[in-house]
Amino acid sequence: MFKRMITESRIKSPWLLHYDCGSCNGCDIEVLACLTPVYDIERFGIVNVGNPMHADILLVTGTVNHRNKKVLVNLYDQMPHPKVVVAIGSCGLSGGIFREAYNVVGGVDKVIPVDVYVPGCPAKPEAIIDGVVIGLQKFHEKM
Amino acid sequence: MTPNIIRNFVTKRATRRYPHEVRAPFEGARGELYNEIEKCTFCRICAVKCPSQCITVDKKTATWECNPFACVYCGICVDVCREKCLHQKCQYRPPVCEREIIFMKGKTKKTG
Amino acid sequence: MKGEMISVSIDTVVGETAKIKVEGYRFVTMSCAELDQTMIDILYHFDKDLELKHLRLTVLRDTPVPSVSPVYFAAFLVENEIQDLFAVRFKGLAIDYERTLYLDEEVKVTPFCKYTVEKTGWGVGSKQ
Amino acid sequence: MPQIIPFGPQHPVLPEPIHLKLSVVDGIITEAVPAFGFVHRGLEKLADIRDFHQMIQVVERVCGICSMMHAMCYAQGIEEIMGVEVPPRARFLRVIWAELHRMHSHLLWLGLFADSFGFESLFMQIWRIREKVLDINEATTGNRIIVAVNVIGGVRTDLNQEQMRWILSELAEVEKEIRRLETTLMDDYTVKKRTVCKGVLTRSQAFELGLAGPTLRASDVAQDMRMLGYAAYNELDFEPVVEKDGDCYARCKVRFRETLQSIDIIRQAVSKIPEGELSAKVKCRPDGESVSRVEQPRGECFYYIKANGKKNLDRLRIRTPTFANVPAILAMLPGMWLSDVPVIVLSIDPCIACTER
Amino acid sequence: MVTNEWNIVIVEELVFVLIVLPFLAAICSYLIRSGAVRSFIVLATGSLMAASALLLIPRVPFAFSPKALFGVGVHDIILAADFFLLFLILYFGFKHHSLVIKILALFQIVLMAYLEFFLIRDDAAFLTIYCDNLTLIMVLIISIVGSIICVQAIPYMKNYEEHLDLKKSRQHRFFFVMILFLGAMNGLVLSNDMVFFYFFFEVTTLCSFLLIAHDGTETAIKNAVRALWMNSLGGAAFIVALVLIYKEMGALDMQRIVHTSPAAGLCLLALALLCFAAFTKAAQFPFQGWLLGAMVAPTPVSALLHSSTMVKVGVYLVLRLAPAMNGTFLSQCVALFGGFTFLAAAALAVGQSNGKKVLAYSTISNLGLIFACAGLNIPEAITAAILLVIFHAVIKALLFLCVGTIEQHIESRDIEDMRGLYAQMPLTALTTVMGVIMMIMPPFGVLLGKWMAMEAAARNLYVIIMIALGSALTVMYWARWAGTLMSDPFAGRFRPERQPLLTWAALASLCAGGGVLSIAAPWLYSRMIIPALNGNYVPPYTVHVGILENSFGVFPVLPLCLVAALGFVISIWAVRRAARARIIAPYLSGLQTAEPGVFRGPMNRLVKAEARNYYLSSIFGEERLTTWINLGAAVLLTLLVGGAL
Amino acid sequence: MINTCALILAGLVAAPLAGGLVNGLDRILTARFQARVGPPVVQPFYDVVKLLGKEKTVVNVWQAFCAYCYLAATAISVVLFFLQSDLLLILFIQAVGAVFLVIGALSSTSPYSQVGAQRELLQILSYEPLLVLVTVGIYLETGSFKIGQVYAWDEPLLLKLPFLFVVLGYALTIKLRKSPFDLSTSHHGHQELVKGLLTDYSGPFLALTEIGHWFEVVLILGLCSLFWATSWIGMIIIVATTYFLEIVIDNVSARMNWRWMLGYVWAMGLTLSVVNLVWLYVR
Ligand code: NFV
Ligand code: SF4
Ligand code: SF4
Ligand code: SF4
Repeated sequence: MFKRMITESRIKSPWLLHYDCGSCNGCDIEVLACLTPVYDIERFGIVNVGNPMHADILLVTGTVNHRNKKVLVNLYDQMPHPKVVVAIGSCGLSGGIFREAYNVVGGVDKVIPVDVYVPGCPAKPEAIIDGVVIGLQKFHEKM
Repeated sequence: MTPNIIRNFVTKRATRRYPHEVRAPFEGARGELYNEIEKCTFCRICAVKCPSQCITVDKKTATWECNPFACVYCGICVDVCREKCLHQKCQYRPPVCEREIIFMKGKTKKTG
Repeated sequence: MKGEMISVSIDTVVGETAKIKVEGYRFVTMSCAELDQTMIDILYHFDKDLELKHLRLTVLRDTPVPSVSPVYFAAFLVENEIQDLFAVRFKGLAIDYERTLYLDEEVKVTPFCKYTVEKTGWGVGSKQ
Repeated sequence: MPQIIPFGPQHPVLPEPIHLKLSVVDGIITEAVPAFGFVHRGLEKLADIRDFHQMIQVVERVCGICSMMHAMCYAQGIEEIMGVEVPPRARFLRVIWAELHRMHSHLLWLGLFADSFGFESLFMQIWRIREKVLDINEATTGNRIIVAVNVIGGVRTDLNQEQMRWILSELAEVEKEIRRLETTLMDDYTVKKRTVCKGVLTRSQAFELGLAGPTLRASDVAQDMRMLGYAAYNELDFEPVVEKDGDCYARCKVRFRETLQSIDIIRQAVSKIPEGELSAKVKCRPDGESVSRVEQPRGECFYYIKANGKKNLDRLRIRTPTFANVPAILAMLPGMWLSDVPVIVLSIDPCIACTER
Repeated sequence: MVTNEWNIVIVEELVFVLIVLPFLAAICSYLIRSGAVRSFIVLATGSLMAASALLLIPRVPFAFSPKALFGVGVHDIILAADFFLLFLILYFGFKHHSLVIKILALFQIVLMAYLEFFLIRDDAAFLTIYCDNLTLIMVLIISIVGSIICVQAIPYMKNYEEHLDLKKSRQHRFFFVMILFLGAMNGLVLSNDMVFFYFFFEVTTLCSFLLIAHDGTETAIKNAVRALWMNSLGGAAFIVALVLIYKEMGALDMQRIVHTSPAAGLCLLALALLCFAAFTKAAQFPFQGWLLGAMVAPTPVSALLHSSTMVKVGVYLVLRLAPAMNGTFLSQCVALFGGFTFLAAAALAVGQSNGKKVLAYSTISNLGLIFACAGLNIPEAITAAILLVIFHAVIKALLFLCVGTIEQHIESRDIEDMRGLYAQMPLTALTTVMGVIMMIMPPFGVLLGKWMAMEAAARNLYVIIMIALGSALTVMYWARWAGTLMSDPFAGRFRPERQPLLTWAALASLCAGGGVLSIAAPWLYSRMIIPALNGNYVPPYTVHVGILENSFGVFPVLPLCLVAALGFVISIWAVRRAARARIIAPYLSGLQTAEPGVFRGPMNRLVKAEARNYYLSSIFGEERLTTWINLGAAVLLTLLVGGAL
Repeated sequence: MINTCALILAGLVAAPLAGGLVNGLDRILTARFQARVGPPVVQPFYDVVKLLGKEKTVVNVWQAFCAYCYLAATAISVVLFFLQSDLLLILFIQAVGAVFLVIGALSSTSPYSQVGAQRELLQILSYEPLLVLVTVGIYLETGSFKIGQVYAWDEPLLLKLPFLFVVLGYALTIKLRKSPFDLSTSHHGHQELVKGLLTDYSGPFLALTEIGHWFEVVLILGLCSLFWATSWIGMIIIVATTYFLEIVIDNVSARMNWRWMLGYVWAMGLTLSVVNLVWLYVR
């Protein structure tokens, strides 16, 4: 029972860490837009904590490059389990339009395991909300 | 600021309660790609012009493939398709948990 | 191209820049383009009341170029960038990133050189 | 012995990854050394494998906040090389979208700026207004942020009368809402306390450092690339917005006033827009060099394009306003409080995606 | 009757052990220059003194006049010794070319001669040794805490001299003075004859001078000389007060003064001067200089000066005289002055990163609080003062010994250098933290005292404001220090470091003492403090199952202690469990590397993230505040002495 | 005895529940002020339960110790409040909690929690004297530090201690971590120091500090209620209004720096208290 309560709470209280991993800002500001009154993801108990130690969900926007991949891994490691990674935008999924550029490693899943892919360029706030909601379902599996 | 927040407090909230309340997408919003494959002639123009180079067209096998994870939804391919068989829905492409690819197979046409 | 173009050499570039500064120009930026296997074109752009002025410096890739950052501090960033991307060495940089401005050690070649140039580190950064 | 604080690349008040190594003594910054490269993609190099038409989509994605203007700047550069005459309607349409972009960028900044000094509700208010501008973008072009309207020789999308009327009515709303926040942004005791006299750059300092845009204009330098008269700006009536004090407060004022100015410019453009073609035909390939400059939300953007008659450009060099403004951070931080770091860093409206491309 | 006489005999023996034995032991340890013997002497004297002090407990109150010592009249011995002492001070004045010392010493000699040879006619018309519970408490502190410090000094000094690479050991001198000091302190608190008191007062002055000068370096000498002249100032005030008192009352009987309350006229002036003397001894502003300067001496010296001896002379004197001042303006001034010192010293402590200086200022500050309590002069306040004296002595000794141990290990006394000390010397670090906790947290004794003080001061606007501000500042500098010690990214196994047995013994006994006494505070109150109030004050609190209560406040000491102990056990259990948790790197904006606390900075260089406490030197810096504080203190002192005129 | 046990239990169980609910209401109200909908009222409980169920990660084991101590201290202070113990003592114990929080933050080497800890110390420095003066004012009026007697006083204290109530308001804002005093950490998701002194607390330990914070909220609101203790309605009104105003202030001001805080709070707080206290003395 206690377990169920915890899972329930996890789903009801996902705290976000948003890391901009070399995004063009398009996806980035759409993530921020989700916090604003119009979308207000705090309705789902979502808080943008900006601190890996507190976060449950890692939202990654943008392409991974050689420098920021180390940061990404660091942040991922600092997050306590269970955690979900949501990659956002074409860049985060595959490197998008930049995937052939010399300093681009590729999508986020080249570096850390990704649970949800949110396509779009930029992904719309609604899509990001959908993505997070799908990510939350993952908590059921990640007990 | 006080008048502002008081106004906010008493007036209606600005929040759109997505996903319980979904606003109809704007007409012409550049969403998911789809190809009326029957009409497609596999001329490869879309593939060539695509700035993200995410379309693969194979005339021989009559396949049209697009990597939705690399596509930047710019709509260039839609613009350039002579057959007008490529379209963008107004709906964005939904998030998923696995990598995927848009794969369409048409009939091989005799080139005339 | 809009704006006056002046050709300079390695010896005159700093002096010319200083002169331009005295004339009241604002430093806009520098551009760099590879001409062929050995030669590289470096353009310095300046602006005064929306009028542009350019200096063009054509040099061998492996000749160190004197930095103009002592004249215009703002130039340090773009010079570091060129160092990173074109393997041109700038001498006397106000802040020298030693070719670590953008690129980490994983990137082995100097990206903007069509005629492959190995990215070799000059400083501490890339050694480790 | 100073305290060493790594500020960024991941930091909640920094919207984008940049790293500052701060040396702090008793809460006061003594030195700041930046590190870059967390967003560097190397997209200038993509010109080697994408043709010059496709590059429009690439440069649009230099940055999502100023994407439309990047495309415009690039297109203008190519048009100059090729000697293409852009039809007047297209030029006006470019102005409209450009100003919408400026608005959304400035509103975005105002919000983030408020967040930087911990004024959460102000952030919410401003971003709420911004949604309206984004709605306009989406309704007219199909995307909220990356509008993709530019093509070489003109624009792809048209606005009909009804749409323009709708835009104006929406903007009237927006203006009303922005004005409501004016007292807060301009007169609030706490806001002023946090911004006035922070990060002061005098006129000569600003000029020396080669700054651009609102950061420069806040230091009393009336420099605005729109005065070059590209697109249809030569047919519109406006003055660069200038403030004298050169502190964070002045920068905030400049951007606030520019947001209102943009509304005005859009109104003018809508009233003056002629009928006609959307784009000129472009057949050949560019050959030659050009520089192109436009006024981005953050200031002067500079493109250097070198083409050699092939379908791929020889060299594309983008110098963005933030690139020019970064030295300002280094000049402003020493002597400031640690708690002022976000305020000062944000006061130049840094856009790292632009800076590093 | 027999038992009573028997009792007196025992008491006399015990007092002998407490006062004279240390003098003898000191001489022995000076003469016999063997480390082992010296250690033995120190240990034996220490335990003897402690034992006698404890044995004294059931025998108070008592009073007697020792007739003769080794066949010579005690009064004569004291007199001779006193002159000897004054001339010695004069000699030091010449030796170190200090005009002030010379003048003060001469002044004292003249007045002393005047007093002894022209004024005093019949001596010993009263009992010269007097011991009530207040005295007893002091004796216990001196004999037990002081001895522990001396014991710890054995390994410390060995280490110290090894470090300095001295050719010739100077430990004999060192221990000579240390033990002498304890004897003098005991003598001081036990004397009822003020001439005796004055003699011992001067002995402590001289002892502190010798100890500070121990290292013989230039700064040491300079600071010692400063200590000497400042304390001589106190001595001078003291002797003037003696003259006045004698003129007024015709006897230098401390008890007599105490019982003529409230004092008036010249007597009041004398009291003011005695307070002044007390302030110099307790290094109150503007005389803080000597105590700060005393830090050049080896740490046990500081520990001794700050906890059980020297500075406690001041508070003892004022506490002793408090009933006489009751209800006077003088008393209010003392309260104000104490409150001011409490606040000012705390502010200065905030500005310090030097650990010993923090301790020094904290001593000054705490003494200020005690003075404030004495000045408030209501039963609650006096109770608070006595409690503070006890707990301050124990815990300050503990902290000084800790810092000394740390200092020998890391060769720095700067708090910043102690960052993460837990990784190097976990047990010492923990002990220090424990000391800090006992300093600022309920239910420990210091806080109990502070609580009483605050409630007592609540009716005095100025004092309560100063105490309120001061205690917030106090929390600030202590908490920061404790946190700094634990600032450590590693979470390895707990492996206590190696230290000499005597060091551990000293630290452990003081630490445990602080804890146990805190729990025993209600008992302490009813058993020791109520009698110490001596009938001058009504016992302010009722004690009921370990809950102290009066009409307007309640402090459940025992229940809180139990809860705290429970909480502590749970927390420790939590730590053990947490040790199994995944250890992650601290937040460094995502740039952390495998090495703890190091990040990849600009130019890909590895940079250590440095943290540093805020010492706010722009607000609380010594340079900024000292002048103003001294000025303020001077004004208050003028008010104090002037008001008595 | 039974009564005492009931009160202890109430303090231990009801207080955090109430604190959590207040927090939830706070979040909703804040959202309303920002034209948002906001989370459900029970959101804080979801948060805490979730945190309790997360993986344990620590930067330094002492953090765990300090988190427990913080919780214990705040809980004890609330229980003592319920037991109508001594006001001053309660303040002391509450300060113990704050100090442990600081020590815990200092035990990490991250500069963010370090700086957060320093700022928290400055906050303690700012509000602690004020709280003491408030209790002194209460004592001067009612003649006792014991809460029982204060509650029994037959006149609302607000009438006699209006300025001290304002002073309490300052302390309240600081303790609730609201703008303009949310320096060391804020109740919002993040701030310029990431999460200030809570940066390196994570998972269950963060949950403990959160519960501790609930206790603190209850304690502070309890202090508020003392000012109109003559009737239940009065108590509710005063607590609700104060809290509402707190949220308004939070939403209409920016975060200030510590220097301003120290100067402002000490200057204003001391002046107001002195005025009020002098008036009480003179009477
Ligand atoms: N304005 C703008 Fe950019 C460009 N170019 C700049 O720094 O935003 Ni992302
Ligand atoms: S997906 Fe598109 S909008 Fe998002 S970061 Fe990449 S380029 Fe920008
Ligand atoms: S351009 Fe149109 S017809 Fe040609 S391949 Fe593409 S979708 Fe098919
Ligand atoms: S929408 Fe753009 S990116 Fe996507 S397939 Fe079409 S042309 Fe390519």
